[in-house]
Amino acid sequence: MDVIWLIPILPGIGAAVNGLLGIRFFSKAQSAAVACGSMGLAAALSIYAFVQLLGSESRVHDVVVATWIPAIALETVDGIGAFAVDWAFRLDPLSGMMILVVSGIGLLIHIYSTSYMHGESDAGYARFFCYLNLFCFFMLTLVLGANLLVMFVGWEGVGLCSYLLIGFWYQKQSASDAGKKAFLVNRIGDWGFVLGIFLIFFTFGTLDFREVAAGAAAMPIETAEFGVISLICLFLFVGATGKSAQIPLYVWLPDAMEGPTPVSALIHAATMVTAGVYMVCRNAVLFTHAPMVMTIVAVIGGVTALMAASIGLTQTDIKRVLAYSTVSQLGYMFLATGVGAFAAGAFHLMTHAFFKALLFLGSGSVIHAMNDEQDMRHMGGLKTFMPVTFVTMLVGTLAIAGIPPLAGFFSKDEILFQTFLHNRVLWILAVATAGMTAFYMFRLMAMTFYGEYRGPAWEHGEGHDAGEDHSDHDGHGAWHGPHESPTAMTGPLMALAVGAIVAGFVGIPAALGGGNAIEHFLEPSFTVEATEEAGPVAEAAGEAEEVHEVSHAAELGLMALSILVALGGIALAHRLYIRRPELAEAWRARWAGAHRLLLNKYYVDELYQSTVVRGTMSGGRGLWRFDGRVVDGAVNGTGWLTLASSWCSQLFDRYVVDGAVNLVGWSASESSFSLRRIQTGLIQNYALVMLLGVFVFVSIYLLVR
Amino acid sequence: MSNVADFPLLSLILFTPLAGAVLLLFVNRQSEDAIRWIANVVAGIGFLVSLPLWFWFEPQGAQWQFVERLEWIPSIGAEYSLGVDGFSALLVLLTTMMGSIAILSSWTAITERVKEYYIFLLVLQTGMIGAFVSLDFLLFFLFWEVMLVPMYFLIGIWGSDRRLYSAIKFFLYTLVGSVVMLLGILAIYFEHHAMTGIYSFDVTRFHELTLPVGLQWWVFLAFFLGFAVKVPMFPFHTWLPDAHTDAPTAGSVILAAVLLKMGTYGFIRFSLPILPEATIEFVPMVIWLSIIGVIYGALVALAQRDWKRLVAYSSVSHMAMVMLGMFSLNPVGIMGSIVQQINHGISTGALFLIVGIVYERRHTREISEYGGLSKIMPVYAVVFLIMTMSSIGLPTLNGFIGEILILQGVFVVNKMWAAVAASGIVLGAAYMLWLYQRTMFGNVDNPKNESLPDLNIRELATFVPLIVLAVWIGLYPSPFLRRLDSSVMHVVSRVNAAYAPLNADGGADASAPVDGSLAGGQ
Amino acid sequence: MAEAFVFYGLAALILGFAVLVISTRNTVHSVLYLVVNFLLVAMLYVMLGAEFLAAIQVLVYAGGIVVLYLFVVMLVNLKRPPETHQDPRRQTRLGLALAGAVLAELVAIIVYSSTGESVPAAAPAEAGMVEGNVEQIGMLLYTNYLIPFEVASVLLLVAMIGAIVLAKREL
Amino acid sequence: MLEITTTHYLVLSAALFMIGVIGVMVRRNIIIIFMSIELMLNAVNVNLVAFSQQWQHVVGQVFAVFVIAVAAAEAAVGLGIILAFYRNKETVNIDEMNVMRW
Repeated sequence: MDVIWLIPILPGIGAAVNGLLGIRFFSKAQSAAVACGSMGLAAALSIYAFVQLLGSESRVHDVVVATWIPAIALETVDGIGAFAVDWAFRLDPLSGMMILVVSGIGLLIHIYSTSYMHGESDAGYARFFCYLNLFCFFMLTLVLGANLLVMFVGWEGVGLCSYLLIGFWYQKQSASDAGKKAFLVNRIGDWGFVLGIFLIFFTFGTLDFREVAAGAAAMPIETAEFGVISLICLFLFVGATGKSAQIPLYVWLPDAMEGPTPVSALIHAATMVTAGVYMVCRNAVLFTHAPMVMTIVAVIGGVTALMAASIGLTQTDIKRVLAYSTVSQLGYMFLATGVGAFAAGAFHLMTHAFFKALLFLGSGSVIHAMNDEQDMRHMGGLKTFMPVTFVTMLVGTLAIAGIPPLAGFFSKDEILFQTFLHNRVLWILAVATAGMTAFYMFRLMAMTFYGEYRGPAWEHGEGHDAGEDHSDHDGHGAWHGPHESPTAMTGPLMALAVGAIVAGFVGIPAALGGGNAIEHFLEPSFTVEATEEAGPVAEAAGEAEEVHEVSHAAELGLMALSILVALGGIALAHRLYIRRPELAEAWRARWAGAHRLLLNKYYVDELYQSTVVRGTMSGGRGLWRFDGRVVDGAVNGTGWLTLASSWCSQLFDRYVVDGAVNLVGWSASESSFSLRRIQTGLIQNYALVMLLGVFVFVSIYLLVR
Repeated sequence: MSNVADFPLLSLILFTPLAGAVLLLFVNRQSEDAIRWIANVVAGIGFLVSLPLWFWFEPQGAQWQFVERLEWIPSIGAEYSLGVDGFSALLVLLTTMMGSIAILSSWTAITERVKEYYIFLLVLQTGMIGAFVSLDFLLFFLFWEVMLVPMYFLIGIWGSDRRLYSAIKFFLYTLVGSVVMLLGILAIYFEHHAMTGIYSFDVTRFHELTLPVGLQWWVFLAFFLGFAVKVPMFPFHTWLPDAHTDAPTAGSVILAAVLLKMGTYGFIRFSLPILPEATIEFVPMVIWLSIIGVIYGALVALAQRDWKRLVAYSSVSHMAMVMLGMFSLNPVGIMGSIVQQINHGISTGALFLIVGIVYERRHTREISEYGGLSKIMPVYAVVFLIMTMSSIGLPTLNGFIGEILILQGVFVVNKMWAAVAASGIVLGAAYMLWLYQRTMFGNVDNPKNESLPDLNIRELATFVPLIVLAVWIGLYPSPFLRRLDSSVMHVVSRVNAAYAPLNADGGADASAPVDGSLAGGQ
Repeated sequence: MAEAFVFYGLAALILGFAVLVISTRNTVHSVLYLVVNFLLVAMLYVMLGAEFLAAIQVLVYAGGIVVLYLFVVMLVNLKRPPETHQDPRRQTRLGLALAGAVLAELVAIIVYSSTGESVPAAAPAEAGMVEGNVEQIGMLLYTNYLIPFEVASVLLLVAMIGAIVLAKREL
Repeated sequence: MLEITTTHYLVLSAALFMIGVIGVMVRRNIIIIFMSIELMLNAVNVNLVAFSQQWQHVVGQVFAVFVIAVAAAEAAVGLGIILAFYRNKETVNIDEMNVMRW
């Protein structure tokens, strides 16, 4: 288990090999082998580490690889401390679960990509796998990091990879725009995150998660006042909203769909976007000490869930629907953490990773089959063309809609139940969201797989009219109509479908006779050491346990309700998009205003564009003018003044100073002009003067003596 | 080591470039390739002889190492005294390295007056090294002024467009600053004589002096003007974009990588330890100017259409960050400040090289002239990407270490300062990424760009050491930080009483908690 | 008595020939008068007990320098009278008057400053003093005044070279 | 008056010197002027020897020897100059030697 640091390093090596050699020298098969091989090793190692963790007594294993920042004295609240950071990795239940998810799903998506990206050139192919491996490196670093700064390395690194992968087709303006947007919005979140890190060090004198947790556990819960822990948590949550696409920083995620679909599946559904949730769970002890921030988290999560789901109702781009769905599901997770159900949040994180990755890969398969068509209005009836994709996607859809016994049901229900216990208003939001989720997902299924085929016609051996601008990365040349994807793509789909079915079984709640194994497994990660029995978290957990006991009946009732809501959504979608499509048109016409509002995503992008972006840009331009006119103007003005004064002094110089000088010269020349008459050139006259001198001196001698 | 101590290593490092310049004087100006070879070899040797500063320097040893002392002008007590601590040793290494890179980078870029060009570069090199290794204030001032002249000619002769305007602006700005600084030096000199009866310019003596506060105040202002112009800090920065834009590539690289460090070096070596009380008084002013500089530089960079000018403004922003860390007056902040100086030298130097490469091929710096270069010059794009990331402080690269230390250092002093300054990193990412997008991404719209050659071996060779360093500092900065320990602690112990008795119980002088609830474990 | 007689006679002759030197029109005559003048002065030296100097005076002045003058006078072939042209600005009369005035003054000074104490001129030879007038001068010249003596010799050498350079038509 | 004292020699010397001066002042033939200078040098020598006699010390005579040496040098160079001048201007009239002015 001491080799857990190898888990991130392996994909890193893969990235380095592909980056330094692959782009120039490797064939597609070689770069794919390097990438998948390194990921496979990492996944194997993850499983090995996880098994070891299960088998060991201790639930926490630390590995310090090296000193990163050696100790430097710095004052903290408690006096002078030492700012020191190690390259330290930690395997505990939470990170154990995460490395399984990341390396497992990562491996599947690598395999999927070998086929999906086949249309790229050799160099582009290697580049893609280099980025993808690099992403896994950073993501695993993020997950395994034992202190905030190592986590931040991963945090920023995945942002970089996200930037690179969204902008993978950099020749497309929209793609590079989207990449930039993602990075910048994330940076805004990082602003909060780093401030949180600073405040944590200032308060606790360390950045190690467990030491921070221990320090926080010793402090009182800030129920009444907005104290320092609340501030820390608020800062951290700002970071989380950026990374996990919550209000107000969610706008980058839908745009991120410009990237290749496997990227969307891996980064923007399964792993990276959940980093925010993971981070909040990591700092669970801190958050439990800041109930006010918890409320904020829950409210933001709930509202985001609802809002994103409502936008998802009207979108027609298949990947955008899934993107808003992701935002919505992430909202769910934050809702869970916000109400203190960290385990439920983490559980949903895991199940969501499975079914959302599945859905994305499925949509990728569809897009692939449709020759890069993403608009669902041009699909339909694909069920017959691609049965494997259809079946697996259906599994995913049922899972996300919360139909038992699929994975989504257990995790989502856990969240709903915990929310219900905590706050009824938020619960109503969540239930509404659940209904909408079922509706838009089945709308997606209906528009894609049911009904008649509405796409472009195709002929054998001939091209077609759609998607020409992407034909350079379409490996098939001429398009022969929708078709099932190759095994390299359907294989991962099936594997993920299995995951989406069974992943929930680790968390069957007590009300259904299960042990909620995952919650107990994860518990050590959310609390400080069990020795501190007086810790408030333990108490809270105990209370929760009690509540569990007393409300089995209520829980069952809530479950039934949520299933009903989900079925209602499904039924509505079935009615509107399969049985009576014209009704959908009518509804759209009736609520045209609302429809436009949703279609345009509440105009949030436009709002940001006109305020933040334009404000910054015009500020920049204004300051530039200021720089040129005022600051530089002052300098040039000084220069001009100097010149002017030098001109004045030049005049003074010429007429007064020079005048005086010339006067001396003039008088000298004038007087010499007259005096030079004495200079006769006659030697005897000079001798006469000498004689005169002698005469005078002798006379003086005579007179004075 | 004992025999090493007697070896005049610093003089050797100092005069190697000058010797090369003298050697070049005797080379026929027509044989340009020979001149280039000689200059490159001399610069390479200059770097090699400076390497012992890394290997022989003892992080735990005396504060001043490799000290040399000779009489210079005994009548006024000026000495030829050289010596380095960790800080200046790193800067000397940076100088010799960037110097050789700059010289290597101008192989094909300079075709006129080749001989003079390399002579000026080498003389400049000696001037810069001299300023970093001088322990005598007058000697420092001498080298400080020596640097000015070659730079003036480099900009004025081999520059572009408005080179004369820029060169004169650069010269006047710095000259005004340094004249005022000289007054400050003399004030200390005479005050030192009045207090001790010894005429001396010895910096180490000055470091132990406690000047009257009133005098400190004025001298600080004088030094501030001299150094702030060089840094450059916010209201004194306007020479920088012009000078950078119009300088030849190597000139920009040297300017960004080393010359700007003169200002910050001056602050850490002179202002802070000699004038501690005044420094503390001026902290808010300097900090706010720095914060303005961070955001202002970034915003103005965002509006630029000229590639090189954009990088120049980013320089303003980064150097303001350096000042910010320095005036937090605690070990982490100052350490970060120093590391960030080195980082800035690496990443901004590289960015100027990057601009220079396309400028040499296309002779334009307009960003709109470019686009889609990723496709045509993939290696170039990768190098640019790495340096962009280094510049915006991506973890695992060097910029991050500097920024995180600086901001952490400032944060413990004042949270508001850190919060405002940290927003600079958002803007920093904005202008760099936008630049990257506009130049590297998209389609190749401009037909002139279609056949640009990618980096050749020589050009790649100028980047490799920078990339290696960027990754090294990012992943394992300990060797650098350990070397800086003693210099940082020396400075801090002068300006911040809280850190003076570090070996004693640290809790004695803890700052007061922000509010009652923060008093952790109690 | 005889001494006084000789002195006055010599003085009159010296002054008379000196006046002739400066007043004769013919340059050759002037040179000849000068020779006579120098010989008379040599006699005065003998009177004053400076026999060596007298010898030098005869040998160097009368025998050497004056011959030089004669050569020059002969070389300068005076086709036209040398003093035909006269510059109107020359102040001959003023010069004469001044010279006379200075002479008067000098005589006045000398006469009035003489204490009347009669240091016997041409005192009888004291023991050890007169015996070797030449010897004494030699002793002084080669001991105390060695360096001025050598310098004088160098001066003469330089003068010789200079004269050659100046007088030669083409070098 | 019949006793010949140093004063007598001095008066003689002064008179001789003044005759030389008058010669320099009034004559225009440069050779005569040079000879007048020789007269003046002689007057000086008379003075020196007279004092030598008065103080009963030969140093005065030594000085006179030097004066004679200098006179010889002067005569040689001066006459050389006269010759050179004569070759150029065909004259020895000092009134025609007036180029040494502004």
